[in-house]
Amino acid sequence: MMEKSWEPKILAFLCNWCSYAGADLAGTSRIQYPSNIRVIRVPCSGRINPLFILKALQSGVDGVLVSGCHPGDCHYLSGNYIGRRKSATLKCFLEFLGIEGGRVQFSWVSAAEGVKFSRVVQEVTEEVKKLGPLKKFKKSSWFGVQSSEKENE
Amino acid sequence: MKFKLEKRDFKPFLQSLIDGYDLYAPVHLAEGVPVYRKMGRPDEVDLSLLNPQKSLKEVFFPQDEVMFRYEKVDQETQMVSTEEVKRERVVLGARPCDIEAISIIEEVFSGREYTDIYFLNKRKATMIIGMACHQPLPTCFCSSTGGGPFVRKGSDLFLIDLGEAYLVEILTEKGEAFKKNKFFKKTSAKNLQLAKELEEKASKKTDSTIPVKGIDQKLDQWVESPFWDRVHEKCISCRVCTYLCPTCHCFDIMDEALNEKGQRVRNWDSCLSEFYTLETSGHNPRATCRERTRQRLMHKFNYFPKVFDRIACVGCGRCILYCPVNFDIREVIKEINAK
Amino acid sequence: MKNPYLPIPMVVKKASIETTDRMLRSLELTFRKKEDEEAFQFIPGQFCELSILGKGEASFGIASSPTEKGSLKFTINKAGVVTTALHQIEEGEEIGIRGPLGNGYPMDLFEGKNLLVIGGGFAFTTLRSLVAYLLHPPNRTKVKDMTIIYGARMPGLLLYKEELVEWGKRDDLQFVVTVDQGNKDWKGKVGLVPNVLEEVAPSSEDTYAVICGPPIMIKFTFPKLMALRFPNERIFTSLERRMKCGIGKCGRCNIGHLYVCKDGPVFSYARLEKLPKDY
Amino acid sequence: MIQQKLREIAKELLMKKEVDLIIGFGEGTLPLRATPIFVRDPEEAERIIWNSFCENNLATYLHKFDRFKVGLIVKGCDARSVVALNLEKRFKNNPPFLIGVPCQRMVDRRKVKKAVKGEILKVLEEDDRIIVEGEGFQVILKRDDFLYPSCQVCTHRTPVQANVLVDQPVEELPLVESHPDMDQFESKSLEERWKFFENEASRCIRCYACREACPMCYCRECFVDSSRPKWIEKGLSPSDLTFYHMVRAYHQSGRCSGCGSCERACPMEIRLNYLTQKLNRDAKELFGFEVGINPDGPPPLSTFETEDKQDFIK
Repeated sequence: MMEKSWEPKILAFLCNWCSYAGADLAGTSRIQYPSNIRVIRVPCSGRINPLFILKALQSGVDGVLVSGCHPGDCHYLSGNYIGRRKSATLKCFLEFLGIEGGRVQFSWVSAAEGVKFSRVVQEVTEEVKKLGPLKKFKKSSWFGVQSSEKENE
Repeated sequence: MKFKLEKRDFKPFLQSLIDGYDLYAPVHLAEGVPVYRKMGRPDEVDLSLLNPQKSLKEVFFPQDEVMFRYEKVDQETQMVSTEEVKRERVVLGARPCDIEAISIIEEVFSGREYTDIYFLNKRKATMIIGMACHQPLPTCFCSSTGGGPFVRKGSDLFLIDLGEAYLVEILTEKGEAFKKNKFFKKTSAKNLQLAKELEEKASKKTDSTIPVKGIDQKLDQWVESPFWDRVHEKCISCRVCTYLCPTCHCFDIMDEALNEKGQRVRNWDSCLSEFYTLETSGHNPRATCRERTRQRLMHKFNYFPKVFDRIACVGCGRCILYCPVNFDIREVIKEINAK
Repeated sequence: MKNPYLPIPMVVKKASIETTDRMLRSLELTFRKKEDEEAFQFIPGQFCELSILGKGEASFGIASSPTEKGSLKFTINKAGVVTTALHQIEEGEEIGIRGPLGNGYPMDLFEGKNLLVIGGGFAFTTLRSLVAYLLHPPNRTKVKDMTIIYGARMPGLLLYKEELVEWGKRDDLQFVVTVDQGNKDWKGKVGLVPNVLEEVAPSSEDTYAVICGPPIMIKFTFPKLMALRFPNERIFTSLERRMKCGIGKCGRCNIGHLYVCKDGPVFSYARLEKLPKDY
Repeated sequence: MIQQKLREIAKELLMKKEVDLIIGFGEGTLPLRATPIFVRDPEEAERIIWNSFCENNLATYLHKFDRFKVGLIVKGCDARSVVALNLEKRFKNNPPFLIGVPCQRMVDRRKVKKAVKGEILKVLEEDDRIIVEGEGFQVILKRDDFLYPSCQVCTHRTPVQANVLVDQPVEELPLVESHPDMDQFESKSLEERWKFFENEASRCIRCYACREACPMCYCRECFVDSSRPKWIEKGLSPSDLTFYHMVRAYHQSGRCSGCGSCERACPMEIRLNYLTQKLNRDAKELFGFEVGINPDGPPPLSTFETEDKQDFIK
């Protein structure tokens, strides 16, 4: 029953200069993509503090997509390169801790790649859907539970 | 009134407590870390360790406690307060120092004008079964602060481990509910004698030489002393000592919200945190570690005695044992006394 | 047993921006329940904890006078999470309130004496309560001569502007409003509060002084009061500290063995002198 | 010998006024403990000790004493922390004077306590043995069996950058090949790993001793203390506890010297070291960066190579 009705919530951080424009292009070109994503426009994929991603997961999304300009195309020259390093370490670390890698995804989408944007969102949505709802460390699963009320198990 | 509780009857006795009350007792988590928890089964109770890291105060004043829950429905907000204690409670296996500490917190939380209903409701609904300490640790100095490993004060029932059995003493009216408990048997003169010997032996073991007497008056002159310039040096401003302290009772009040629902929660807080007194304007009355360390020590040994006529330290030694940098409150007391 | 941590519901009747920098906003609140209103008895100088559920609580001095029945007034400086929320709340919405808390001004001591009130900036809130209370017809005789000095950095930052005009017209008190820096529309006094105090030079004889303002103002005004021979025990101030519970339990607002929330916020300098300088 | 040398150097530095104070270790008040001491008077240099219980990373005090010229007694890991802090430009005007001690690896006091029944009252060190005494017992332990996990895997025991070195460099070989907690952890399945991590974090009491003990945690306002934005609640819900530990550890990415101070500081004995060990390994594998070894250049997460790995990016 759960599987049928459940649709993942995916938060997408899109860089202002490329991926956001790419999403826009997808829209104006009437290219379909799943409505599971909620977009937050950021100045640059290098602006993404890993804390944003973790906070999003804690606050109730099932997956996060970070998308920026292709290497070499960054509006700020090197923002996406710096972001790439942060993404790499974060992804490795989360998998190490036991959070499925599919929940945190990264992509390069340029302003001209409306089709690619749609494909990326489809892929990410499919993958997160397969993983099911995120229960680990989601705030709402614990909301209202007090440590003092917990019984020893 | 004294009875004997055979060890073989202990688990059934615990089961009877679990059936009749919410039973709180020390339990091992992992890696030898014990905590007070509500018990589901008798075999979880572990009395082998003297004191869990987190003290008995957790049972009456949990680290995070919901004060009320609310829900917004249209324009109206409905609030549900959570002060009510639904079931009578029993604490088992608490040591005299921790029990004494509860009475210290009670001084603050009862108060003339305002009463802390969350603490007091729990306190009123709880029977305390204290437990004698046979093997005080080298860090224990309860005998210096007016307590002792066999001090019964604050306990409704008191257990002394005699090896084969426990000696049970019923000490209060509340405890008399257990007068006719089927597991309590008649005790013998031999057992009483044995208990007495154990008491003498244990009392010698705790350090009674820490000079806390008169320290409150002495510290009156010390507020601006250069002494504080050095004492704080090794402190790294973590909150271990204050969170593990059985008498520290500071808290923070926060709102946690999720959409239309939410709750007001209080969490333990610590005077050693920089953000404890930081005002929104950016001004901080206790801006450096020096003032914050002074606050912790002065509160225990000077400010508190001024209001309640007793020091806010029971000599449990937790702050010494678990401090990451070996800050030793005994040394500080000695140093103050020596000057 | 009453639960002192539970807020009682109030409704925002009127909200208004006080100053040109839009950082100060006054809220006039009315009680949702009649019994709460009847139980709420306070004296000037006391404070309340205002709470917006989901955001938290913060403490504010009561700016209205006990003689102004039916509602409570608070003036809020926008600074943190709760105050920002209080700036955004709209008329008709609900606010939780706990109080009255703290000791308030020692009205019994002031009785039959002269009173000097010195205020600076937005610390004038509880002083407004005090003044409005004493200017309420039957109360004016409680004290003899009243002198009020109120200063702000700029004319636009003065609180309660309409009332200030009213008070300035009265002949039963000496009322001086001053600004640090005037503008072309400002016809009043220009000068720093300490200097104005020196100029006005009220007699300290049989007089109590109440002073509230930013630390820098207090620092320079205090010596002037000394020069006018005000003894420490006749100078009162209202302290501000970070507070949470407001009832002397949570621990953070202590100055020595006293709690600002429970034993204060109003202290005489004679009392403060004996305490650690933790404020 | 090391101890004597440390005292001499400290005394000389203080006499010549080359430093304002020496931060080193003194006799602790408990068996199995040493305690940080702050020596300003040359005569007091006699209080400095060196033994297997000098477990704290003293570099953490450099922030507290940033207005002083500090002479800091450092082990290999502490020195690497100083280097890492230097990369972050923490000591522009006031670099500490490092008195380096090639480290003999530190003894895990909890391990010793657990191995011995009864209260330990006295501890002696003799070559590779620790002699533990209590009421009516004496136990001799093999030192190498009671080392901190972070010390067992340490490959940089000799301070890499020190103004003086009090002894000959030691041979840089790990005692064991890989971190015991790491091995155990990595052999688990995804779900088991989360369960383990969550279970460890569940003991947390939010005392932040791990944070305060760490020299790399020097933010003016930590994300846990920030109210705008409020990243995290202050209670003990498993969600917040895991969140805290994830972020605290991740903030060490490319910055952790692996000293293990966080784990030692924890009163609830939460295992933390494996988290940063993992991050260190990643920094090495992904960017060829080893904390404290590369004395120049920006920290790995403040820079990039155009050729960095990106096979995970769509």
